[in-house]
Amino acid sequence: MTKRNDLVIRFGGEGGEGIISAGDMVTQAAARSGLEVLTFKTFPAEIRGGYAMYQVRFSKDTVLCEGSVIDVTCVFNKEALDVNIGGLAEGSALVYDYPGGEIKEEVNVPGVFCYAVPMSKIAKDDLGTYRSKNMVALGAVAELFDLPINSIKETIEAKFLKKGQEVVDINFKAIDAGIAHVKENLTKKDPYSMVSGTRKEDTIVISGNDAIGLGALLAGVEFFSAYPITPATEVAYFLAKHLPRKNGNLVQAEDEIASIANIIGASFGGAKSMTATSGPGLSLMQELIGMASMSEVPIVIADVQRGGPSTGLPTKHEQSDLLLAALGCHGDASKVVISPEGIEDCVYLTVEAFNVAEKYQLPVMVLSDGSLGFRTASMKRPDPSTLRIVNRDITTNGENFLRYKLTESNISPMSLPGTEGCAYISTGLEHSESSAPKYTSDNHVAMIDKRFNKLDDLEDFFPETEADCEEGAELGIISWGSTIGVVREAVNMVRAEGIKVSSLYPKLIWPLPRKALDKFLDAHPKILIPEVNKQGQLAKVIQGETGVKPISYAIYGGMPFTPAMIADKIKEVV
Amino acid sequence: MTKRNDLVIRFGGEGGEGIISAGDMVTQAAARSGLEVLTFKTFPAEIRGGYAMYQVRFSKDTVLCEGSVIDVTCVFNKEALDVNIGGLAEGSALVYDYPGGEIKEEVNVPGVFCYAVPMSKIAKDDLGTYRSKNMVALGAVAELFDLPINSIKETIEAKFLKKGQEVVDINFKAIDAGIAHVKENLTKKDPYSMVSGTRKEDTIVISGNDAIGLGALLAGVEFFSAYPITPATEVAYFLAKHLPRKNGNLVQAEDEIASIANIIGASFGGAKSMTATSGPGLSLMQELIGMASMSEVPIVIADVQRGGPSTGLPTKHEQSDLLLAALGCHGDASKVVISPEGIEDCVYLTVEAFNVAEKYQLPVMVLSDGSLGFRTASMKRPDPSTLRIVNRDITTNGENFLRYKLTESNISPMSLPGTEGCAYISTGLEHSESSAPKYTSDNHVAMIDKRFNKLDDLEDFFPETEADCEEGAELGIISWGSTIGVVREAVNMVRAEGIKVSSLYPKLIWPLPRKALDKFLDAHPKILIPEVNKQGQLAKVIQGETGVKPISYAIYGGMPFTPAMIADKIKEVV
Amino acid sequence: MSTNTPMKAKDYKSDIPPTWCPGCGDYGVLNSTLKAFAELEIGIHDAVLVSGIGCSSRFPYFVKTYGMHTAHGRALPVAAGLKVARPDQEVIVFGGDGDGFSIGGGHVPHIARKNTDITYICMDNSIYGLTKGQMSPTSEVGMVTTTSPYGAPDNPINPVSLCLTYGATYVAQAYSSEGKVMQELIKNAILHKGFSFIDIISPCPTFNKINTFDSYKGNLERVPEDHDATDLMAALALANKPKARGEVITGLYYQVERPTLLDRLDEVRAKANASDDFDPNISIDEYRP
Amino acid sequence: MSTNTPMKAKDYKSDIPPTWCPGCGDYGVLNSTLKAFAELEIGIHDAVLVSGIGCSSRFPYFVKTYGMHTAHGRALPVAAGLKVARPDQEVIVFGGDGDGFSIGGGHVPHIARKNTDITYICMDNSIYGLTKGQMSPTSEVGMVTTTSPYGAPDNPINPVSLCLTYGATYVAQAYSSEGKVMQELIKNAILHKGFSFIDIISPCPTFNKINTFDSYKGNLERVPEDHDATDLMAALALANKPKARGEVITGLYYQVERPTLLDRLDEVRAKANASDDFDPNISIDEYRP
Ligand SMILES: Cc1ncc(C[n+]2csc(CCOP(=O)(O)OP(=O)(O)O)c2C)c(N)n1
Ligand SMILES: Cc1ncc(C[n+]2csc(CCOP(=O)(O)OP(=O)(O)O)c2C)c(N)n1
Ligand code: SF4
Ligand code: SF4
Ligand SMILES: [Mg+2]
Ligand SMILES: [Mg+2]
Repeated sequence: MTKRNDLVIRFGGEGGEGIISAGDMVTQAAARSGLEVLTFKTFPAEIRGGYAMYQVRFSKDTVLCEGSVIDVTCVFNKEALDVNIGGLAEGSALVYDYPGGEIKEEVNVPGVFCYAVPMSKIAKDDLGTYRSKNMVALGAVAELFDLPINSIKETIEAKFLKKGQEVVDINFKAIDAGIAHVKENLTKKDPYSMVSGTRKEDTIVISGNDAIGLGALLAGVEFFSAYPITPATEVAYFLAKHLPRKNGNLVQAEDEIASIANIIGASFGGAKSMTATSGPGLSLMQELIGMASMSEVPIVIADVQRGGPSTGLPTKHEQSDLLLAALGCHGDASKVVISPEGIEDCVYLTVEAFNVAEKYQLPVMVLSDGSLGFRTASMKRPDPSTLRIVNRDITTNGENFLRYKLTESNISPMSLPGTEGCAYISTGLEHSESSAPKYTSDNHVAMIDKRFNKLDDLEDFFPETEADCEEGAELGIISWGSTIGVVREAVNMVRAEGIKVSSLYPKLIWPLPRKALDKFLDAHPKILIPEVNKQGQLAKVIQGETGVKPISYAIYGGMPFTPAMIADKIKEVV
Repeated sequence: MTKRNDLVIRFGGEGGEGIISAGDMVTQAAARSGLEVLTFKTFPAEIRGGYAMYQVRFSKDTVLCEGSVIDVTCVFNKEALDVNIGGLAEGSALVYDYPGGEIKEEVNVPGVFCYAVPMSKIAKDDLGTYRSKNMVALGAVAELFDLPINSIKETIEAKFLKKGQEVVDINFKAIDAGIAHVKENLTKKDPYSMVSGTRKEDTIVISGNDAIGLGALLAGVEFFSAYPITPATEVAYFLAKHLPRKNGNLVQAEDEIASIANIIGASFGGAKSMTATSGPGLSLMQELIGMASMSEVPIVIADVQRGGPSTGLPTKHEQSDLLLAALGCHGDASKVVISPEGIEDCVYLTVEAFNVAEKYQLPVMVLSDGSLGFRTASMKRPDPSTLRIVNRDITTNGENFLRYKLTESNISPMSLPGTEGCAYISTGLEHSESSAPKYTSDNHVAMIDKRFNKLDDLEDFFPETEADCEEGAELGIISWGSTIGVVREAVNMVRAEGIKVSSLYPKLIWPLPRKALDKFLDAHPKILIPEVNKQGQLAKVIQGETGVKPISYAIYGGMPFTPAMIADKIKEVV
Repeated sequence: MSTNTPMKAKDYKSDIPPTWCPGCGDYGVLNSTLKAFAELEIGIHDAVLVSGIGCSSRFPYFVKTYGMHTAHGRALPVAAGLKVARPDQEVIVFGGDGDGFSIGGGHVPHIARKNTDITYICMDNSIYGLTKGQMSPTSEVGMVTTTSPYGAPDNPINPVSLCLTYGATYVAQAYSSEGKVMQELIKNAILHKGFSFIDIISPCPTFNKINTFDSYKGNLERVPEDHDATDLMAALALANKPKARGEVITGLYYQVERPTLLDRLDEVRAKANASDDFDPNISIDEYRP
Repeated sequence: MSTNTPMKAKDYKSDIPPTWCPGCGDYGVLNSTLKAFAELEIGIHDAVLVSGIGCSSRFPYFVKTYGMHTAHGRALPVAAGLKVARPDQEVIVFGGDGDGFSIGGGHVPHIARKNTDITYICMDNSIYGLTKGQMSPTSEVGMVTTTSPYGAPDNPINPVSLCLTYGATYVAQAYSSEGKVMQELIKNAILHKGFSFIDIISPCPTFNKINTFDSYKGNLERVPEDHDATDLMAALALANKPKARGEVITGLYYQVERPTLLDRLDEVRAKANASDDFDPNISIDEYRP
């Protein structure tokens, strides 16, 4: 059997049945063994019950996204079988709990290799602990598809040893029981067998939310305040643990308005400050985002988007807060929106978000999303010593100090409390250069121009827009956020078929990176913008700014694109 | 001397010096005498001190806007003189407080007819009450420019008689003193003399904010909740007084979030419900606007825009909440934005806002602005019996009742608490037709489509978009809100000079009235969009939706356009 | 409030099975509530249960009456608007400690001071359940949670004490396992004219490992027989007696009568000579110059 | 907190003249505050005055120190973040009754329970001044205002009582015309470690025609000599004694010491073995598979 360089496995079952921990285990183990990994999870919005799903992709090479085809589906219960059975790919494999579990008859799907593993039964009857069902399943799957069993055991040991050798042993026994069942009762029929990797010392496996926390830590965040909300809360978990270690402070605020108020106060005091939230919180923060813009206080807001509007689909995937982030706030407020495509971006673009906020003295939003936030993936370990860290321009010179001075760069000197001769009033009222209330026409025009024009050179300062252009391509794709990884893979797929296509990956979403964008638009008569929202939000924004009419490919079923969907669309419109 | 059909008078002085009441008096009086009137006011953002201005335009015909040229400027103090002296039009008249007031020397402006009236002195020395200064000024101005003195006296009597005959007498004496001063000491040099009108019985004079309150009353509002905010609070004043008279209820909420929550609850209960706010409040309401959209609860929100962002310029004019109103809310939320051009629209479009909200079961925003809200103007008295009143489709039939049923019109039957067999959960979670939580892809797609598609026939239901097209015109202007009146006058001006131009006056701003708009865009290769905000918000929205690139004429000095500005721009781009 | 055939608790159960974890305290609250409904013969279509967001805020889905599942922290003002518009409906708010006293904490004082004619039941588990275990405004100092790995730094608030100070006219404390006591308190809260509040300790076995059913054992007291429930100071003293979150005194702390929001709005309308036939032309007349 | 040459009250005055109406109670508060500053020798560049929106919230402009004029109702959480980031600064919040207890009312309980190390001075005029005279949360029932032409329907809240219940550790009441008393209370509030609150009755002669300087004449009392300011129940009793808004008992109601927010965050950092030299590689290591 030839080994596969790339394999996608999905585990499905009831939330709480250990789907997530089994998935995490095999993900960690695979990464430990030197494979690249990327996971995708969906949870029910309820604490208990409901279908949960954990999907992991292993690869020898960089993994760009969740993938198009699920090679192996492993279902823990009847609901998971029902949810998945209709979508099983031709030639893929299914592992299911039978007999002795919820599934009452043998499953046969034409074209699908089906393996019955009595997970519940082995766990309950042979091992005496129903909770070990997930490890039995994991053992069976590992054996069937050549996953690194040693690494899995090492991972179990690393994780459970602090709970005692018995816990490790119980898990080992369950894994072994799964392996044994396969060896003794099943015949391998499918062609999937994962290649093995070589352990790399500089790999880490981290979730998107943790990565944003880590980015903040590396950027030098000193103060963080947030209110819990799915799917953003893990950013706070990370910082709750790590920020105090470097003498920073985390405050859990009474609501999102308080949390953004907290960070505005802290930033006025000189601390690099951040909050993290999701859509409902971003809505509540609108007034104070405008205030930070008006009073020119640097703050960073991570918005991990979820399905909307209102409470919507709190645990589902959507990219639908862009219009609010870019065009929200009453009045004309200048602000910046940045969007990471994957885990590495979550780290490095969060650092850049701080750089932009500190340099330009305004609110910067980092738009992540639920599937990216919950995703864990392997990446090269970041080296803190190599990062660009930009700090705000602090004045200690009280001579002719004007907090809102109209300068050539339109960026004004900022002072910190405690500095003699530099006192001023940070204010949301329209103000003079010295910060006194001032309502004249000329002043309002000058100040509003200043606040917008200071961003004129932003694209040069933050040039992370990547253009992957192909000579002679008519079609250009523009994508954003976590859709980018999917598009990258789709572009590779269609190019392999000889289709000419270019692709633009803007990381700066607002204000639009006009130099790179206009060049790309000029070069491609046809523009396709795939995104996961109803209104085609980026398409709307780009059309609104440039007048170019893109083809909007908007899906909004709470799930990300697959590369195959994008590839098909490319073929349709090219 | 030939009589003028149109005259603009401006009063300027310190807030609190009676500028506003003098202005109101002459406005009421002129309307009483049968003239059409329209006023424009600016206040300082502080309670006391600072420059206040009251401008009134009188005409034999309908007044469309504030006008371009101030014919008569009457200043009460030094600051008002300083603010206005630079802008006095050639051939206009100036009346100023001298000698004995703050202005210490005679004023001579070349080309301007200057009249010194010792208002302070007469009030203090001759009448013994400094507070009557404004009436002295009013008497002088009335005498100088042939304003209807009898009507002024009638108005004074009507207003003050309840306070006692002495109060009336004091005011009469002050008026007479002003008149006498002019008669005895001044020679008329300027050409301004207002024609007199014929009293019409069916005229009312009302402010924009009161007119919105009246519109709500006529629409059948039953519940109103708001939190005070400049320049919207007068909507609440109107309803505080009048709503209880028809058995409705007004609640002053603890904040804007509570006020929109209040009306969502009341509307769920079946009451036509409304709130009124300005930018900062609209920002705070974003989450619950999305909730009303998601749970399909009809509500009306009047947003009287002011200068932004943040606290901004609370008493200044701006049209800068459009992007937030149309594109705000996290997630994809359907909602409607309507914008009145003048006082009559404030009445009738508020009625229509209720009609749209009730029919389509969603949040409808009425975007007024500070200058329109504070403006008073004459209009034909509305006849309540002739209004179209649309009520929501209420079901009492419990058989197969599904609150969020997918129907052909995409509008679902709504039931009211108290109705047997029709219980349901109004919810901001994504839901099934029966209102149970439901997170599947298909369901989210179906429900989000429903919420957007139900507006497909909105333009037919609310066709208030007026196209004033001229055969062969290349240039089409599109304007919104209170800028429309200014554009109407500018169009008349340039057409009188033989310039061909068309003009579109959309009252439905979001979703855009695509039938009327596309027709207009198709017919005019050049589109000009004047508006009072930094970003060219309507231009952005139209370009974002249609791809047509308009010429954006955006001003943002806290003041409305004048017809002359628009006319000049037309000539420049035509 | 009455129907033809006598209602049973189960008649109020909806088709949607509760999504709470096994052992969640909220089941007890649901049971006692439905029993209280049955006892009062609440009409299924004459009550609206309003909630915000949280595990506890899923409550309305599990009951057959009308309901509103609103936004996090906003149930009270939604309910208040509804009650003013529909005084004929029984309006009852259910929610959690975070929903009510953290993000929603700005509304409670105003709902209470106005003596808004609704009942508010807070299912207090000293944790954010739905978002998986962060400290809440009633969490003890030092409690280790996902957002307080080194221990919660903040003193908890006392919901009973707060509502007493705000001017609620019926204030009680209950405990999820004391079904009978709870049922009686809920019944009387619904019967009460004005704003009634019950803080129900409703443990979250999944995320709160400190305030558990076990930990409350032996720490429960009843409001003393001789407590004067019309004495605000006595009620406040009682509310401030427990030294920690683990000690609970259940029962009625306070109940008085004073004009409610609906009474006061009636007065307003009376002063305005309210009439359903009011002719808006009268209002328009005031704008004749 | 000290400078070289002794400071005078006028040294703290900024170039911006107050925009308040003649006779506004806020002038008195400003005067006493500046005198307290001078007495404490507050460093002009070591204090930040934070406010929301309202007539009273213009306060920071009239003082030479650093300041933040934020959004309506948000001064407290802004100040809290600032204080955590800059414990070296004296952070004092000034605002109105509407700003603090209506739109901002959701923040007070949390700032207080955390014993946040700031001083909060509420200039309470029982009206919305800046927006020209609507009823406020401390307006009396029946008060006729622009939004209550038939009389205010809502019972007022009692800011002193609220802050006591929330867990503030210094709570006082003052009156704008009692300069000396006010100055002393402000001084001690600033000196207090933890969250200190003073409700200062500061009449608005322009819009509140009920609670005027005249109306308070003869209705003022001082906190009795024998009042035990460490006894919460005694403080609550005192706060609930006045029968109407027109009766005022000025003085210190309550003062105790307990760990402040900064203390508690220090503990958190101590548990985390905080160090300025912390190597983030240690955090990164935890993510190795
Ligand atoms: C505006 C907003 N912020 C945050 C959230 C996330 N959220 C949902 S429930 C919840 C807290 C739940 O705690 P509680 O109210 O105590 O209810 P419980 O789940 O414990 O019953 C939070 C923070 C949200 N839905 N909306
Ligand atoms: C979000 C928001 N809502 C409403 C307002 C309007 N507003 C400004 S000040 C104020 C009330 C002022 O009352 P108070 O806080 O008591 O201060 P005072 O003027 O009486 O000193 C209001 C409602 C605002 N600025 N922002
Ligand atoms: S998480 Fe806690 S509160 Fe939520 S359902 Fe489970 S036990 Fe109950
Ligand atoms: S309106 Fe009232 S509170 Fe405001 S400055 Fe004037 S007197 Fe003071
Ligand atoms: Mg809870
Ligand atoms: Mg006030």
